[in-house]
Amino acid sequence: MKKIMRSVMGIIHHHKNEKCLEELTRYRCMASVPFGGRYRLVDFILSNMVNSGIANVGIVTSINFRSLLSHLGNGKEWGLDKKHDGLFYLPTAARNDVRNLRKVDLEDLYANGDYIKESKQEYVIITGCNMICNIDLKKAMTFHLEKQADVTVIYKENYRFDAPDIAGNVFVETDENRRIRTVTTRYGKRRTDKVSLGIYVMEKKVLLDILEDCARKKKWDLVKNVLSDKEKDIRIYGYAHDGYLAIINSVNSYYKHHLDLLEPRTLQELFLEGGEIYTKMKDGPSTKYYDVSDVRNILVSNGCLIQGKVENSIIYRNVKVAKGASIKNSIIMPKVEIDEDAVLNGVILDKYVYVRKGARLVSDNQLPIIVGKRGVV
Amino acid sequence: MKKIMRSVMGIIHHHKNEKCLEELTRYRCMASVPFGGRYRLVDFILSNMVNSGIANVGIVTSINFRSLLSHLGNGKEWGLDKKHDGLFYLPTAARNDVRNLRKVDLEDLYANGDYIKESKQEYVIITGCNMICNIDLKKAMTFHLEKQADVTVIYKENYRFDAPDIAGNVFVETDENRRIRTVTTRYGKRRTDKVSLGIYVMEKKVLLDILEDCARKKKWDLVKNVLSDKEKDIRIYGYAHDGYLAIINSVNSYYKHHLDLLEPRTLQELFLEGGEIYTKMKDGPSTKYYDVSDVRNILVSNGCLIQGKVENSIIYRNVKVAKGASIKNSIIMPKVEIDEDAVLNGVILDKYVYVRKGARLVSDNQLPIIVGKRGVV
Amino acid sequence: MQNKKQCIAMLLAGGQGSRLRVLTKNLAKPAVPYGGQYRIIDFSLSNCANSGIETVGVLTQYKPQLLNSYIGIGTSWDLLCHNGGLNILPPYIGEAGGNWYRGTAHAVYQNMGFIEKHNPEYVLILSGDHIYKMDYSKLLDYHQAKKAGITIAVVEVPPDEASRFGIMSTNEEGRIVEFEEKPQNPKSNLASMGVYVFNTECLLSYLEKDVQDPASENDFGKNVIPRMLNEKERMYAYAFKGYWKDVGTIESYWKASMDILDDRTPLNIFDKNWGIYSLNSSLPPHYVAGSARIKNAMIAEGCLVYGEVENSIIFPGVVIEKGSKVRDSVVMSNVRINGNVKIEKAIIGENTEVGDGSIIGGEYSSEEYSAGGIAEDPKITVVEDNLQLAPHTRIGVLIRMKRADSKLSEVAGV
Amino acid sequence: MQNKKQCIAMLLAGGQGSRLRVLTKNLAKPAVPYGGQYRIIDFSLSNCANSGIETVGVLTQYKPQLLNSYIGIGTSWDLLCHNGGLNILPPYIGEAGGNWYRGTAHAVYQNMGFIEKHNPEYVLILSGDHIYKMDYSKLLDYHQAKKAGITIAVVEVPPDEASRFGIMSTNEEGRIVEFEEKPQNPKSNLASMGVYVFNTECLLSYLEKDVQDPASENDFGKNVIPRMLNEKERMYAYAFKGYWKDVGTIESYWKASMDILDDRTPLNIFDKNWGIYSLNSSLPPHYVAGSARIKNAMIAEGCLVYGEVENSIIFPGVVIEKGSKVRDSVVMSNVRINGNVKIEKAIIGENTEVGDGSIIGGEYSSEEYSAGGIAEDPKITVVEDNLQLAPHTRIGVLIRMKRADSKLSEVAGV
Repeated sequence: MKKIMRSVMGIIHHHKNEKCLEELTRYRCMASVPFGGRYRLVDFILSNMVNSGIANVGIVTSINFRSLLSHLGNGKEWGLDKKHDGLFYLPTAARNDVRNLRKVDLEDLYANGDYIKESKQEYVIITGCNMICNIDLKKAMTFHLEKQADVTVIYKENYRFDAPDIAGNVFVETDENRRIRTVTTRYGKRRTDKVSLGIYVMEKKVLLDILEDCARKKKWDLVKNVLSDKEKDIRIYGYAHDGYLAIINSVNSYYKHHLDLLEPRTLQELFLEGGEIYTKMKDGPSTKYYDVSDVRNILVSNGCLIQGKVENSIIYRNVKVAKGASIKNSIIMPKVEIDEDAVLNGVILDKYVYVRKGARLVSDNQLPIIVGKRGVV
Repeated sequence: MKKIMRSVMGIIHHHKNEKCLEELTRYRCMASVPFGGRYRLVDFILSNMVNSGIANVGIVTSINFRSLLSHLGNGKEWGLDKKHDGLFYLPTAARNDVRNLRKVDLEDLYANGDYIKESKQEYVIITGCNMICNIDLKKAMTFHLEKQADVTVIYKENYRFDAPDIAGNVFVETDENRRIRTVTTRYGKRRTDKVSLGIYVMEKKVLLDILEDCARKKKWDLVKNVLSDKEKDIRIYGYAHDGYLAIINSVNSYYKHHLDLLEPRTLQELFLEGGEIYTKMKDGPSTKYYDVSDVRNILVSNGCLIQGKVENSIIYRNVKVAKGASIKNSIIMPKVEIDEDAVLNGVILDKYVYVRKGARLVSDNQLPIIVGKRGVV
Repeated sequence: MQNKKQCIAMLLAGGQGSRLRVLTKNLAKPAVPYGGQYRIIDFSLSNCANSGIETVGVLTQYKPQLLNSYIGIGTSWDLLCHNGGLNILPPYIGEAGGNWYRGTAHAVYQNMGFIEKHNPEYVLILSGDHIYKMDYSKLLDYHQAKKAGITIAVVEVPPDEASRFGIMSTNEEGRIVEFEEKPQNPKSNLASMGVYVFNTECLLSYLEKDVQDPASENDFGKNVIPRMLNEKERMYAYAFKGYWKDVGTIESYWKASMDILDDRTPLNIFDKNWGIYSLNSSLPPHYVAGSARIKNAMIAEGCLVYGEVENSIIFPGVVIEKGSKVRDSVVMSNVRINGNVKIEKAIIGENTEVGDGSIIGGEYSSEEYSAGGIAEDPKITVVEDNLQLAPHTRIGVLIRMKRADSKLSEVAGV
Repeated sequence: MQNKKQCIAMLLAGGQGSRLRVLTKNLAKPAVPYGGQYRIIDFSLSNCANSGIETVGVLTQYKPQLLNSYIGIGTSWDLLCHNGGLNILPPYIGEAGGNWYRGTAHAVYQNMGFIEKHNPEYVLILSGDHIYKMDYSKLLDYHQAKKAGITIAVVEVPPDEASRFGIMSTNEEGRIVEFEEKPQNPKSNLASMGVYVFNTECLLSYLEKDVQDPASENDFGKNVIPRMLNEKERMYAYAFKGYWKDVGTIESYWKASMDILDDRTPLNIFDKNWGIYSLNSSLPPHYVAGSARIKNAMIAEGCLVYGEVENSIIFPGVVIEKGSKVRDSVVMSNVRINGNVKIEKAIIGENTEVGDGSIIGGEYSSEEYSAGGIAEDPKITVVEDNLQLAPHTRIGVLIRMKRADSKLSEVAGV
């Protein structure tokens, strides 16, 4: 069964609203935003692809792609550093600073038509980079073949949004046979609670036809101009993802789902039960806890030196927490240094932030305070 | 002595007039234009850097960078796939389709200031990608240190241009002490015959100062706004490159210097005497000549099947020349197929071109005929 | 989480190949250069990669240095992957002391830990000595369909050569009913290729039995397979159609090299669907001067050809000066042939320099070979690697014919 | 074009390390896990990479399988480069037959071909058994400055331990005037670290002499160095200041592990300027639950900690359930410690599962160690890898104290 996935290529498109993570996407693209203590957002979908047996992945890059390139490299950690197939970077078609909010920008794919045509695979799975899940795409592919669908959309039922995070998502309605009759960006209007994961399975031929059609009409949104178009007679089916899902499309959802990981059940499901989530390897010792440390309910990566009090937080690599410092409900990215007696609650500190002795940073509402890369508090 | 080069980082900037190679740069950037039967233009300067001991190279990318990325990958063939330092891709600052003709676009470097600052090297060598030479940059670096220069420019004396290829080059005038007093884009005006290779050596601190200054003034051309500015008190020295040099800035120069390689002396100097020129490894058998073949004065890469007559030409990988076909004074890129009795003289065939049985393509002047990728003749 | 793999390969690469004489003086037979661009082992490794076999153990013993550095971790053959890839397995010392590999079966037995670690359903036993392109996945499908304990890949050989091989007799459904190692009077012409697929537990149990038998030479062909036949194991023969060559002697090595130049030979190394991978160089394209003349030859990158080349395989980085002629020969990497040299029916080892006006080899008539059977005495002149031959050196058949001492056709130092 | 390299390293990694008992049952001593994230050999390899030595030959012999797959081609240590990198050098069979490595000097002698191929000016001889961070380039500078034939790196050891080492006496300019291997009455406390830099021709000539001496055990310390001293070779001692540990016994292994937790120990593995590289996993961060309590411990990625950990090194992927307490112990990768377990002064091997309510080890008083000298009888309980310990298993000092049989503190199977 793994062999069928050798006939599938993956395409990961970049996020079209990079501003939604505010300060966090100022110096990096969405795909390379840190997540889960040592990963980047893109690691999840890319690992899912590789674990399902996909051996050829194209990734559409836009602005700020240096950190993404340096993270993924030639795909070695994902087993994609191969002579044939492997990992390919696809330049975007649009000028860098345009903010268009197409759901899946087919213009980017059209601009990379050569790569898609030259790849020897018959099928293509197109995804975004902001879905955190551990999914076996082989099952979705099998479903797609069984249903003889033109396009299969992967969705999640009963996903719980915080109200402001609903906007911008795509919802589907399925009949009893899992055929999708409605694709919409409006939640509640048609009473659908099935949110699309933004993962689309189709035959390459179908994609190429769609691209040609779009090129003629100069309309490039897969969801709005193709899938929602009733005139087009496309057989769309919905494959249900039952496992854990987090959609990252705002600082709120980023913060909330980050802290989800402190639930052991979620941690197990995402990292330990399904396929392995790969990421760039980094050297360094394990984390050292001192006598004076006091920690509970935390997720901690390697290389940290912890002397203070840490609770309900995610700590990335090489973080230093000095004596007497207190951290709660926070996300602390790599190489942050927190000096003695500092107090943090509800904050996201980006890489290299320095928190001075005795500094105090406490969020007084649900939304976290973000301190940008190299900031000093 | 190699150790000193560990304190030097290399930056290769993309060519600012990508159109100058016409059809050849339609689907690829200048840096990845094929040269010399199995190389790409960028291979030469990148190999020079690596052979000189540079271990950290940033390469500025712009449009059409997919072929460049797939060629260079993670820099493995150049020994740059290292944990520390290595090969980095730097996004351009400009929108993709702007054609600005800055000599060295400092805005791109300013946009990647983080990378430059974070790199641990003290010195920087900035180059373009269109110079074919085999040069020991360590010697230039030693010269730079001895002269206590702010900036060292590498130049070539008595380089012979075809008239139309002079435009766009930078010339320098040196005093008896090798100090440069004049940097100009005008050839002959000041009777200088010293052309710049577009290779600049300086301390990183000097570069960062220049970048800050440029950012204030929003003037971004290293040659025009910095080096030619007499008001700035910059100590510029010239280091002479004595070996072979080819500057590729037009179809004429591309064609002419390509055929230069059929001169054994040039071949020796460029490939066999100095440092090795690295390139992406490709599998495949060696080239097979049949009984009926008739070949002379040619440079042929691996994987070809040659039955016809080939003279004064450069043949890339996996080219098929059928019986009775005749090729003269031509450059035939990978995977071209030339059917029986075809006649070619003075042509450049890009990848995957197919020449039909009996077809005839003969240039009637000095300029070659270019057939673009996948063309059929 | 260790995934159970369907099939792993154990590649026997420890053979000395002593009949290849000076060609294997400094390296194991699988490391001998072949075909202008390859080493012999490239064929088996590429077959693995192309057949989708991702875990390969390479069992080395004799002069493994070059193989070790050549093979690295398998990236050249796309054999580097998450849970597998290419693994070099040399003899080693355990708690009970060290054991050299006594025979092919013993070599695999000593590495049972490797097999158990990967825990495959099937184990493919391969030899690194053979030149062929084979899709092992088809062999595996056949093995599964026949529910066999072992399936042996076989080729038809000319009847008069059959006595040099392990010969199989099968019933109408392909089940092996008889097996003879190098029989004097062969009953069939189905020769074992030395390619076996075993059910893992079947392999392990027979290796245990074999190692406990003090009389055994611990060889698959001589001991393990006859024992399996005795014990009525389900053994099937899989008929391979295609080019297959065991380059055991200088003559067969030379002949297999010339085969590459012959389009009628069913070994198409230009086939893109079954690429033969190798460790590549970054040499520039080869240069053919105006004075050169090339007919029916393979020329690799980095060569500079000013002389004449006919019916020959020229490896990377060879220089052939003006006035020199190379015919019916194999010239290995970085050989320098100075001016006015004549080379015929010879194999020149790596890095050797041939002085001006030398004459190497000659006096070969092809009928001997086409008339069936490979002559045992050498007709091919072999010049060792890393030599400096003085100008006007004469080596080869002319001398040999006078002295009737075949060893004189090999030069160990001049 | 083979560049002449200034210095290559030959790293001796063939040692069985039998005094480490079950820790080296399935692997060579250099492959023993250490420090929560490393194997012992990582220190020497990282020292090479950080010192700018780009060509390293790793001489393996005892149970090399794990080292072979662990080391690969050296990318983890940044030791993959154009003309060099990391090379595994196992014993092999040559034309004259096979030779196991008889001693350290013989192992290097057998690989003279490797040295000659790289043709360096200096050869650095290292051992893969030691834990230390050392800049070999400084040793090399010293060697060059002294124009020595050999320079031996030495550390000061406590006088009462000196009889366990090779002890050097030097004159005022550092030249070695006397050398004794494990002397009963040491004349100095400068102990050889087993780190030597040789001029290449000096090394080769003494190896030749050594191998021709039938009485020699072919060991650097016992034979080669005394011979050099006899023959009045220019031999210098280079004094290394810093942490250095030969983890030869269970006790010293355990002690060296505890040293990592002690900030006063001058082995700072957090030093970014001298990183210790290793083969890394892609496990998620470790999780410390609300019920956990952690004091003075190293915890690696992939661990799930619900219980208490004090003064311990916890390797990747370990699960410690609620109610369990781990003190003064080393817990290797993927160990599962079920609920209400008590572990004290123990080393738990990889993949072992410890059943509910078990009690492992205990009864340790630190004075024995700090009072100088490492006791020969084991005070540390070692549990083998890959075991399934039933609930309420009791292993360790309590049993041992009754039976006075030290071996009982190691469990080979329950």
